[in-house]
Amino acid sequence: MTDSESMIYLDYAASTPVEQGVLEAMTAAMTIDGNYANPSSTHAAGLYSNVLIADAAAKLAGLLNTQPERLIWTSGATESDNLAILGAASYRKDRGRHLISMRTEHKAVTDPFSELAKNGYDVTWLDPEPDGLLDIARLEDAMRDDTQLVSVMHVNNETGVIQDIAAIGAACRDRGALFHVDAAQSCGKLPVDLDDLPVDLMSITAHKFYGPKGIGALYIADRKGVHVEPLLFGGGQQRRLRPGTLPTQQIVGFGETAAIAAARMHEDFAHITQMRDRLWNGIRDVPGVRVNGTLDKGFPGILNVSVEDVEGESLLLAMEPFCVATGSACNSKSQEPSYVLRALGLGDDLAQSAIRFSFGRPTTEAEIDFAIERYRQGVARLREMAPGRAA
Amino acid sequence: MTDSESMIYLDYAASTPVEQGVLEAMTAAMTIDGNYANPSSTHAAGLYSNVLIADAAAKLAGLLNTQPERLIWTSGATESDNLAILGAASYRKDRGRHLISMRTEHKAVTDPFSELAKNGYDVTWLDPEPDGLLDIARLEDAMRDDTQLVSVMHVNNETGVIQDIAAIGAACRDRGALFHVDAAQSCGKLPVDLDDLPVDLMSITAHKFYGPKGIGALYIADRKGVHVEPLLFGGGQQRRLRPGTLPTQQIVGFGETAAIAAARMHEDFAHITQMRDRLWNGIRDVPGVRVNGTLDKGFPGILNVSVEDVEGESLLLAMEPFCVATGSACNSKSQEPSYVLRALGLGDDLAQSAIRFSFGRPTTEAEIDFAIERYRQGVARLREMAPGRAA
Amino acid sequence: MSTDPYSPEVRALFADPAHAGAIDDACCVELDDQGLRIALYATVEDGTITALRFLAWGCPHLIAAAEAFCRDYEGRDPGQLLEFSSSGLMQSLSVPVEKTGRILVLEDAVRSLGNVVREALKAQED
Amino acid sequence: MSTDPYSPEVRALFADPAHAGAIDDACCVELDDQGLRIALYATVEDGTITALRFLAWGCPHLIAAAEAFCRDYEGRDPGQLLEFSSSGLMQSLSVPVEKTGRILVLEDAVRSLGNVVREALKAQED
Ligand SMILES: Cc1ncc(COP(=O)(O)O)c(C=O)c1O
Ligand SMILES: Cc1ncc(COP(=O)(O)O)c(C=O)c1O
Repeated sequence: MTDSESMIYLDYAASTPVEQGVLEAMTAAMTIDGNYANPSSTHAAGLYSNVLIADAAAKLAGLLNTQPERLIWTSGATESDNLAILGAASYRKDRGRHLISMRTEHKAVTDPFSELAKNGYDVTWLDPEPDGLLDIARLEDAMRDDTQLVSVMHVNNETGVIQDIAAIGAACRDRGALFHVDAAQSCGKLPVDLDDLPVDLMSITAHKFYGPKGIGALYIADRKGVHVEPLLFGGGQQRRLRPGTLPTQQIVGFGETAAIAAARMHEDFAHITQMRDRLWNGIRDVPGVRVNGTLDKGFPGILNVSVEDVEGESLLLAMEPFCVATGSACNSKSQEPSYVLRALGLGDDLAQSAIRFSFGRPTTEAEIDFAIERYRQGVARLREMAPGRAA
Repeated sequence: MTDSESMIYLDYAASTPVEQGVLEAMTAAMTIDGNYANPSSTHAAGLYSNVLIADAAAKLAGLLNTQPERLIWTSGATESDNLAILGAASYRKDRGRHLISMRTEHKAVTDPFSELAKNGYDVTWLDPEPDGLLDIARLEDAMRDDTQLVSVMHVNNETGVIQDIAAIGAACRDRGALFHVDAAQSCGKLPVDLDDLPVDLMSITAHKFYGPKGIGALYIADRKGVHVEPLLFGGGQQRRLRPGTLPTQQIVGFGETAAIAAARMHEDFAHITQMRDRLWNGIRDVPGVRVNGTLDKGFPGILNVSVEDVEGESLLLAMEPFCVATGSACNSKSQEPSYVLRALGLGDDLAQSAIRFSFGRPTTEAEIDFAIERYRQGVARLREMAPGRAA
Repeated sequence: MSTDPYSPEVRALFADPAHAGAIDDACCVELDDQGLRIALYATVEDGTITALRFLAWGCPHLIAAAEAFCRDYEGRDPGQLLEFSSSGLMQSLSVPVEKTGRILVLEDAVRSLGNVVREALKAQED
Repeated sequence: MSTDPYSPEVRALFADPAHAGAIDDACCVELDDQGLRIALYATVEDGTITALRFLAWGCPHLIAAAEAFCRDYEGRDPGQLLEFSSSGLMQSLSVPVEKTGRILVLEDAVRSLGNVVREALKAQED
C-alpha cells in the first residue's frame, strides 16, 4: 500500500485490492499478446473478446443465480443506480410519479432521487429504526397507487446493516411497484439468489469485492414492466441500454472476481466475522463506546463505532497508521457529520466520532489487536486532553 | 492475440493493446502491494491514490496542453460525447435549441443529437464534401442566432479524414455557439493544443491510443458559458459533474498512455504514414479500387478502400487471417452499409466493399506486404467468381 | 456465444469452391435479387446432371451454399432441381437467421434452373 | 495536490502535545464555540508567563495550534496575549481555509486569557 509500508488498511468497504487471478485475467485481456480487440468488431479477434465477455457474464450471473442476459455492464454502482432509478422512473412515468427510498441510502441513490424530485416526481424518504433497519410497516404505509419505484439498499455502506430485501420486495410486488436494490456492499459477500428474490433491479460493482474499480453491472429482471430508459446513447452495444466499447479487461476482471467470490463466500464470511468480533470484544468496554447499526443484523465486514466525548478527526489521526473511514468513503471529503448516522438518531458529536472499521480477506488478528490498542489509547489520550464540557 | 497465433491485426482504429508501461502503472494501482485505496477516502492511502490521479491528470493535460482541472474522467468517449452534447444542450437551452452536427459523426455523437431532436431540439445535419471534409461555408450558412452547440469530430473513425477544427471553432466563436469535438481518434496521435484551439468541449478515450478500455475524459474549456449539466448523480466526485469512485488503475493507465503518446507522437506518425503509403502503393493499381476519404487530408493511421464489383463480407473473409474492419467497429454488428461512406456519396455496393485498414505501433512491413497479397488475391478470386451484372 | 460466424463447412466450401465457374453452352440461369447475384450452369446427359457450376456475388454463406448445392446435385436426376429446398443447407451450414433470405435467393435460382433444364430437355425431345 | 492534510509540524505537535493539561489555581479561560472546546491556563511571575497549558476538544489543527501557542508564549510578556493573532500559526501550520474559523476560536481564547491575566495582575497590584 503506497509508499509507506507502515499503513494498515481496514477500509475494505471503501475499496479492495484485486486478487492475483483477477489481475492475470485482466492482463490477458489488454496486452499485445492478449485479447485487446474491440469486442464490437466482427473479425475473429473481436469475436474472441466477445467470448471472454460472455464467459465473464456467465460467471457473474452464476454468482447471483440469474441469466447473463439480465446483466448490463456499467462503469460502477453509481452509474447502475442512476440507470435503474432515472431509467425506470422515466420508463414508467405514466404509471405515476411517486417514488420511495430511505434516508440512509448511498448518495448514488439519494442524489438521482433528489434530481427526480426537482423534476416533478414525488419522493418519500423513509426513516430507519434506530438500529438502521427498515420497518416494513412504514414502507407499506408509504405505498400509494401511483408508487412506481422503491429503492432500498441491501447492506449499508456505513453501518453494515442488512435490510430484509426479500420482505421489502414482496411488499413492492403486492402493490405493483418496482423494487431496486443497491447491492454494492453485499454482492459477492452475502448469498444473493436473483432467481428467487422479488427484486427487479440490482446495482453491483466489482471494486468492493476484490475486483477492479470502474466496472459495475445492473441486473434487470425478466418480468413484464421491468425496463429502463438508457442514459447514454450511441452505438448498438448492450441492446442500446448502455452504449460504449465494452471494456474487456474490466469485464473479464469482474467475471473472475465473481468466480472467486462464489468459491470463497463462506470462508470470507467466517473470517470477517471473526475479525469483527475480535475487534468489538477488544473495545466494547471503552466507556461511552457504541455500535452504530446492529451487530446481529449487520454485515460482519463492517463495524461502525462511535464514542462519547472524543472528536472524530483527531481520533482518526490518533488511529494512524490505520486507514479507516469516518462517514462514507464516497463523500468523506465533506466535513459534515454523516447523514446516515444522523438518520439513526445520533447527534453531531457522536456522529463525528464514528469510525468505520471494515475487514477483508487480508485482515489479520495482529492487525485487529493493534487496532484495539490504538483505539483505546487514542480515546484515552484525547479524553485526557479534553476540557470538561462548559456549562 | 487470442488463441490463434496466426491472426494479423490491422484494426488499431477499433482498439489497441496497452503498452507495457501502462500495464505496470495499472497493476501498481490495484494490487495488494499497490494503491488500491478509494481515492475518495481521506486517510493516507486514499490521499495517495488521489496523488496518482492528479499525476495522471497532469500527464493527460500535458499531452493536450491544458490544465488538469479542465478534464473530467468518464468511462470512455461515448460517455464524454453524451455528457458534452446532452449536458451542454440542457445547460444552454435558454440560449436556443438549435444544434449542428455532421452526418459522418460517430454514433456516440449522432445518437445523443437524435435523442435531443426527439425532445424539442432542432438539429441540422451537415453533409460532407465527397472527400469527407466539411466546407466551412456550409456551416456558416447553417448557423442561426439560436444555434447553441456545434459538434464536429477531429479524425473520422472510418475514413481518417481530418477536419479543420481550428477553422470550424473560429466560425463557432464568431456566432457564439459552443464547439464540441470528438477527438477519440486523434488524441495522442495528432498534436492537439487546447490552449490555442477554439474548442469548448473535447471527448477523448484511452483505448484508441494504447491505453485501457473503459476510461475517457471530457475537456471543458475555462470560458464563460461553457458548462455541462451532469448525466449522473451521487457522491461529490469531480465537482459533481461525474460522480462515482474514480477508477484509479484506469486513470493511471490513461495518464501513462498520454505520457507515452506525447513522447512518441512524431515517431508514431512517421511509422503509420510509411505503413499506409506502402499498403496503398501495393494495391492502388487494382482495377476499380478507390480511397474513401482523402489521402492528403487524412490521418495516415487509417486507410479505407472500396473496390468495385466485390462483395464486402466475402472480401473480408478472403482477407483472413487479417483482422480488419468494414464500416465502423462500433456498429459493425449491423450488416447495413456504413452511413458514413453513404454520406460521402458511395452506393450500397461500394460502401459494402469498403475495408478499413488501420495501423499501429506494432504494424510491420511484412504484415503490410502480406495484406497487399491477400487483398489482391481476394479481389481477383471473388471477381472471377462473380457473374456479369445482370442487365 | 459462438466465436465464429462461419461454420467449418462454410469456411471449407468458401476457401475451395471447386464448382465456381461458368460452362459455355450449358443450361443457365442468372438472378439479381436483394443485392445478390447468382448464375447457375448445368449440363445434363442421359437423364443425369453431369456438371453444375455457379458464379456468385454475395456473402460467404451464399457462396458456400452455392458450392454445396453444386457438389450435392451432380449425378442426380434433373427433376430434383424443381423440388430443391434450401432448408437442409441452411441447417448444415448454420446459416444465421438474418441471412436466410439470401439462401432463398439460391433456392429460387435452383428452381429456375430446374425449369430451364426441363424446357431444354423438352425441346430436345420435341 | 498534497498527500497529507496535516503538515509535519501539525503531526509533530499533535503527537506530542507537551503542554496539554490543566494547571490548578492558574489564570484560566474556557471557551465552547462552533462545536469546539478550549481551555487555557497561564501562570505569571515577575511580569513573565512562566507556564501555559491547554485542554482542547477539536480537530488536530486546533490541538496543534494550541500546543504551538503554549510553547511559543511561555517566557513572554503577558501583555502580548492581548495582541495575539492566529495568522502566523495558520500559516506555519498550513491550516486549510475551511478550518481557519477554528483557529480564530483559539485566538479568542488567547485574548480572553490575556484579559484574565491582566485583571489578575491588576488585582495583585491593588
Ligand atoms: C452502497 C453503495 N452504493 C454505491 C456505491 C458507488 O459505487 P461505485 O464506486 O462503483 O460507483 C458505493 C461505494 O462507493 C456503495 O457503497
Ligand atoms: C470517433 C469515435 N467516437 C467515439 C467512440 C467511442 O469511444 P468509446 O469506445 O471510448 O466509448 C469511438 C470508438 O469507439 C470513435 O471512434
